[in-house]
Amino acid sequence: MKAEDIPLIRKIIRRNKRLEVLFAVAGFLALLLGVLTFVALFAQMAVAGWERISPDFFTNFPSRRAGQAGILSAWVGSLLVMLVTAVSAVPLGVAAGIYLEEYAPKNLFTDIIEINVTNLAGVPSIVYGLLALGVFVYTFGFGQSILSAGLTLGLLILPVVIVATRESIRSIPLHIREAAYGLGATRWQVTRDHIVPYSLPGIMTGVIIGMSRAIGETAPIITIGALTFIAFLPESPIGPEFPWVNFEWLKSGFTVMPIQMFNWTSRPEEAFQQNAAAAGFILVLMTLAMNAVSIWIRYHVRKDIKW
Amino acid sequence: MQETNSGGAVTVAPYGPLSVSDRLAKKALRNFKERVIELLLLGAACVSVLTTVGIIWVLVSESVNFFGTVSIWSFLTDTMWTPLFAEPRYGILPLLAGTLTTSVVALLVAIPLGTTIAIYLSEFARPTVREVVKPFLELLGGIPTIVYGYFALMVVIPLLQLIMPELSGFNMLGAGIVMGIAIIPYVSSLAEDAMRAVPMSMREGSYAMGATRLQTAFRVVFPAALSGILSAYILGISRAVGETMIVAVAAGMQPNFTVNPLEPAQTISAYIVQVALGDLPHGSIGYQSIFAAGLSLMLMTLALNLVGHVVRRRFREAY
Amino acid sequence: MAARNAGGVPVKASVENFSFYYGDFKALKSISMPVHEKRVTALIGPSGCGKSTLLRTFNRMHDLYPGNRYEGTIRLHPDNTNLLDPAVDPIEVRMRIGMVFQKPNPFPKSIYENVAYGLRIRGERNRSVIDDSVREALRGAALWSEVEHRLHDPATALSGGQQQRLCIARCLATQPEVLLFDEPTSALDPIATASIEELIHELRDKVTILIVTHNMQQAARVSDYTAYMYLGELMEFGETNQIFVNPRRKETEDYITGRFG
Amino acid sequence: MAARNAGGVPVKASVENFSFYYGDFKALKSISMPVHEKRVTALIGPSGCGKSTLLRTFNRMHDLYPGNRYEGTIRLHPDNTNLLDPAVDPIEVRMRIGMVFQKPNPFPKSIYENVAYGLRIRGERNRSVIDDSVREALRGAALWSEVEHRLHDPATALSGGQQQRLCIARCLATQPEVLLFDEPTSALDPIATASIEELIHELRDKVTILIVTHNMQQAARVSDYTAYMYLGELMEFGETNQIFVNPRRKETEDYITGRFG
Amino acid sequence: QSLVKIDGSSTVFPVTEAVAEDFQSSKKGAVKVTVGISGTGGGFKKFCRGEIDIADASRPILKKEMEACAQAGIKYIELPVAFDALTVVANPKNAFIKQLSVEQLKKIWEPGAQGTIKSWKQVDPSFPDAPLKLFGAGSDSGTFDYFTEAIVGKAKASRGDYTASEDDNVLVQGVSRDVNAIGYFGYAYYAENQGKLKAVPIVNKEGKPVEPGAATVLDGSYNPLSRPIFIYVAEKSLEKAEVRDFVTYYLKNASKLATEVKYVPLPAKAYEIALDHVNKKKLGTVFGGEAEVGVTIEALLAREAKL
Ligand SMILES: Nc1ncnc2c1ncn2[C@@H]1O[C@H](COP(=O)(O)OP(=O)(O)OP(=O)(O)O)[C@@H](O)[C@H]1O
Ligand SMILES: Nc1ncnc2c1ncn2[C@@H]1O[C@H](COP(=O)(O)OP(=O)(O)OP(=O)(O)O)[C@@H](O)[C@H]1O
Ligand SMILES: [Mg+2]
Ligand SMILES: [Mg+2]
Ligand SMILES: O=P([O-])([O-])[O-]
Repeated sequence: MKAEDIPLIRKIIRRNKRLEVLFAVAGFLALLLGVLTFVALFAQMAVAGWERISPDFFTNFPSRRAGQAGILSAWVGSLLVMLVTAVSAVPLGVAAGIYLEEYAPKNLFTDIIEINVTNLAGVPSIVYGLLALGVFVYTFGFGQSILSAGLTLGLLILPVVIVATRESIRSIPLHIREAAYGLGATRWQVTRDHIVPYSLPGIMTGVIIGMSRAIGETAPIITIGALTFIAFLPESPIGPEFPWVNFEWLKSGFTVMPIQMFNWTSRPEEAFQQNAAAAGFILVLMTLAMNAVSIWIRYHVRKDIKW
Repeated sequence: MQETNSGGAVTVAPYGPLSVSDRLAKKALRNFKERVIELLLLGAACVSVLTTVGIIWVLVSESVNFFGTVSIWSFLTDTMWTPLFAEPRYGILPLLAGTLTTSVVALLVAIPLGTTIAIYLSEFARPTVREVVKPFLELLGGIPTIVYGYFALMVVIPLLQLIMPELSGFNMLGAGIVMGIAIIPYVSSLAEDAMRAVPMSMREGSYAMGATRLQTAFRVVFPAALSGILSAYILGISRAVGETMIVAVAAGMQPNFTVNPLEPAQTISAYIVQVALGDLPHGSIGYQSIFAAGLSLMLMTLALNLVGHVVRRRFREAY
Repeated sequence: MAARNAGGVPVKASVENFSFYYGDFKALKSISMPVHEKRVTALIGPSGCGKSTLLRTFNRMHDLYPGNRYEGTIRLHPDNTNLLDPAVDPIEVRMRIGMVFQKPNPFPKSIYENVAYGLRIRGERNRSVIDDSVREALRGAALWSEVEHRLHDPATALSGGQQQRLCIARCLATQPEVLLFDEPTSALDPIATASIEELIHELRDKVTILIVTHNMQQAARVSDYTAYMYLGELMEFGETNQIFVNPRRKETEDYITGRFG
Repeated sequence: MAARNAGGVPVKASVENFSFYYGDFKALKSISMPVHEKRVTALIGPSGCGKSTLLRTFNRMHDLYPGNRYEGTIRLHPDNTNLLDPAVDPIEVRMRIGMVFQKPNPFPKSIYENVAYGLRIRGERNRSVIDDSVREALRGAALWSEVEHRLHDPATALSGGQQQRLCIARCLATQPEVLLFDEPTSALDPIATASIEELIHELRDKVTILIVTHNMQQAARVSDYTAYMYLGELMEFGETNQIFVNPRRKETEDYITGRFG
Repeated sequence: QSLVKIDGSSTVFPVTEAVAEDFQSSKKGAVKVTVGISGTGGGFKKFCRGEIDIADASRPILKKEMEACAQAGIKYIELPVAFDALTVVANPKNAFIKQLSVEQLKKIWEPGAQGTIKSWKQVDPSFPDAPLKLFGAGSDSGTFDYFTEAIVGKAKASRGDYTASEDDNVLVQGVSRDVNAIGYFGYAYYAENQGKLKAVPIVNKEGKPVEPGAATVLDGSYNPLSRPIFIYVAEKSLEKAEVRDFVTYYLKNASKLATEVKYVPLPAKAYEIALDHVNKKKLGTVFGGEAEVGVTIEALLAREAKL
């Protein structure tokens, strides 16, 4: 373009910019739609369930009387199931991620593992439910227990943890590895002293995102048959005598937040819909809190690691 | 190398090489430990393979019994799905049609909106806006889907009925739209990651030519990130195909052989959860039918992911 | 019409009292210098002295990142537009001034589409006009004979040197008034380097060129004028011959003779 | 005990008929040269000629990536170990030969932990031994006075030049027999560069040094011997004075005088 | 800690749940009760494997299930606990559905109707030519079995093109939004949603249109859609004090609690007989393993007394 063409240039720019503004508006509206949907859902549950939210709601067992019904067994159940999920998925997923990023040679076998992990991430959760029904509930005989549910959700989020681990490891620059190897460190020393600590914030973010997905899962839990009236708490995991742990609770029947909520929505009485909304509100608050923690980690822990 | 086997002898033998036998012993021990750790990690990686094997084993072994009673041909061609009735018919087509129709509706919502959001966040929004909005959007993916199901039934379908008074109270359109909204975060978040991974130098090349943001986004960043964006779409499709609670609540639970989104229908996943909620005894043909349905679902997502794998390889960009 | 400096060569752009800030960090300090029309001006100086920063100012690249701030003016002649005027659209500036980067950055498209890109974003639809411009540009970048038969292959399949010439062709297709080069050969092998240097030589008749280089010999070979910068300041500006043979300042001499950098 | 070359300086390592392949690409072609003990040997040559490849062979960095292949030998004296022997554990090689990279790459840990790391992976637990070594190493890298009071601050808070000296200290703490430097100052400013060069000068008495640089003047300033490489071949090896003043080959002269590269 | 495990019918669930809740609070948490919902068939399956103490059932035990129990050596006591009235509902704004006969219902729901009976006019020429919209119980529930048996004449014989849901609230929503819809489900859901639905009087054997309700169930005029519901108690489990206590508590309070959850209680006499059966351990069923429709309270009482 020559200087004489400036008016022409300006015309072209004006035209290009019109489109740009149109798109920016469209993008903003799309974003707004997403955010507003969330706000609407959240607000609707908050408004519908507000009256029911009181300390009693957290300390009462479910009841046929909507006004007295609470979510004690549900939130305790969710907590314990999440514990099993975390304990099973995190070490496995992190170890698998480390293997794939740091150890795996490039061959058919590791290719298969890779494809397999991407594939698992896309397997519908209901299919995990069927797996659990066939394997955990019947073949292993764990029954409809906290253990079955926790392991099921553990497998469900395993790909999430693996992918998060791998991505986080991949973001560690090559030159950090080379520095450590250059000093004579072995593979495991490099992994233990550098790879794991530096990727930890990323891994934790991934784990929490996985867990916040798991905590809201309904379909696979229904599939293992956990739609049960539970008005008691499992054994305490802390035992009365040495070694002060107790694994009875793993075998216990249970209910979890989304199941409790589902149960209430299918009740005939209108009043239970309020309970369902209140439970939904608390469930979303729980995932909000988990996400907030992961965001916090992303900004405050990660910030300290610079290359 | 200063080391001897006496630990702190840093200054004792400066620059002196280690004796051969010392070195060999150390090396053997070190190699053994390294090997054990590697095997442990490999074992962990194999769990994911075992999961797949487990899924396939469970689905196939129950389906084998099922296909002992029902011919694969009629399973694939019959247009009626009434496995629990007195005169059972086992045609997967109605469920397949329902699954595909709801998925298509959902994707028509999720892919354009998700992509638009991704481009907007990655190329237009200020970093602060992006950092605030993105986690917010991800929360949309964290809402239990049962909540969405009732949202579709109580809010979205009545709204649709205002526009189309003839619309039935349960339909694939409403369920699909809400499902699409629920999937947006999966699409937008992954697609945005892919676009942000495009090196700044690529954008600078475009801006330096006098391109606007929009031109840069669509003509340079989008094609450069195509492989990652396709992954995002494929994950979105898998989610749509497998989504359960929304369609179970809002799509009508009627195994109709139709692709008209205004009609009620049932999806494969919805059938499974319906049966799981019900009274089916372990071991009956009805029980086996949910595994046959599950197998179909699994095969669909498997095929999708394989296609995705190939497509990704094909479009992978070396920047 | 155009401003003229003492030597009688018209001035294409003049930097006047220009300072630049990355946030609070003042990366360039009150720089003033002319850029002569259809001549090659080299910017040299040790790493971090602000060469790239100055170069990127010419097509307002800094506008892409938040927190950057300009002070002073850069006037483009003959129309006397102040490139840094907030009222001047950076896109307009970039349409007039092309840039070639240190690392070749072809778009992940075909060779043809890479060169056609500038025309397309200017709204050109006429196929034969685009064809002609692409051919001319590739010829101008001395790449035509090598890619003539594979115009629709992906650009990323080219070698580094070819990619860099493609990036030059991409700029040439839009006929910019000024071309900016930021260490265009530092990622290339000697042979590719030689071909780019030759190309710059040829382009000099058609367009004003500003080039950043860390290779003193390269500056000596390709440029007519040289600016030596140090810690954000312009230490010395003059004809290349004079700077290399008879630098006015001790620092310039130290740098040119390799005593540091 | 150690092999000696004609000039009488003992040889620390000898490269014999060494070729290297990245997959199918032969990056180094039959290189033979000595590395003199407690002397600085510079590797120079245009970009891509294989300087880094050769340097990284000395501590078997290439073993980290699949598909790389060695041919020939590199013998380390006095024990005559062939570094490239598959039976020799690369970890052992790396424990004897330290490396400093182009870009300073401290671990995102404290200054103290960075320097102590080499000892820790060698199994050293004794706190006071580590303390002493860290202090000695930091002194050796001319960094002690600057960081003495903030040993537990993150290493990434240091300036580029300090980071590079920290990386040197990290190597020194393990008292390596040979130190490899890959363009250690190319990312640094002139002042930091000067301090690193000075440091190399001082270290020469204690350790054998191999340094890659693209800066001819730097090679001339710091090295005793120089190897000029071109397209994977060793074109010329000799005492630095001889190479710079009186190169035997035309190509070497072209490169040194900046006619290309 | 003592545990009572119950599983089975979703129809019986609300009654059992109410009992379980009150029983646990009367025991101050010393006894835990779990009440699962895996359907009558699923419940019997577990019951006959000895996994649970009590099976909830919305129909009498079948031949196959009797054999399974016999094989495992499980003996049981059959206890009717309440009556349920299947309710056919229509939209309150619907003007033309005043009553429906079994024949009309059969015409609507029989398998042959699929795809052919699409308009109300085809059901009865006096009805307008309005589209037929159908909602009903999920095809694997006891409710579905009973309705098809009673209306079509064969259990599980039904058309397939209707909205089937286990979540009855979904059905309530469906019918309440569509003027031309009818649906069927347990009485409790109608009772709680009387504002949104109207119950359709069913023309009984005597030719009289009868609305569902406690009175019409008790006097036997609401037929053939009323049915008894049961619990089955394993003989062995009765040896455990907590199970015996629970069953006793159940029978003593069933009348009150059934009413509360909108079921029709049996006459006091029936509970006395049942209690007597428990104390005397009278084993077996009075139904002989056949599905039956339209058993009245008198008939039931007569049979029970004979055992
Ligand atoms: N985005 C940025 N934010 C803050 N400071 C920056 C940024 N980019 C560059 N700087 C600083 O501005 C100064 C000038 O940088 P510039 O890249 O212009 O140097 P240069 O002369 O081109 O060096 P080189 O030869 O290494 O390319 C340097 O001190 C650099 O650290
Ligand atoms: N990982 C690799 N795979 C394949 N080829 C490689 C790899 N690394 C380097 N090469 C090639 O090997 C040759 C030598 O590379 P090397 O990095 O050793 O050059 P160099 O002399 O250090 O250059 P520079 O001055 O740019 O660092 C080059 O042609 C390069 O393209
Ligand atoms: Mg620069
Ligand atoms: Mg190099
Ligand atoms: O749960 P059901 O009562 O329908 O068997």
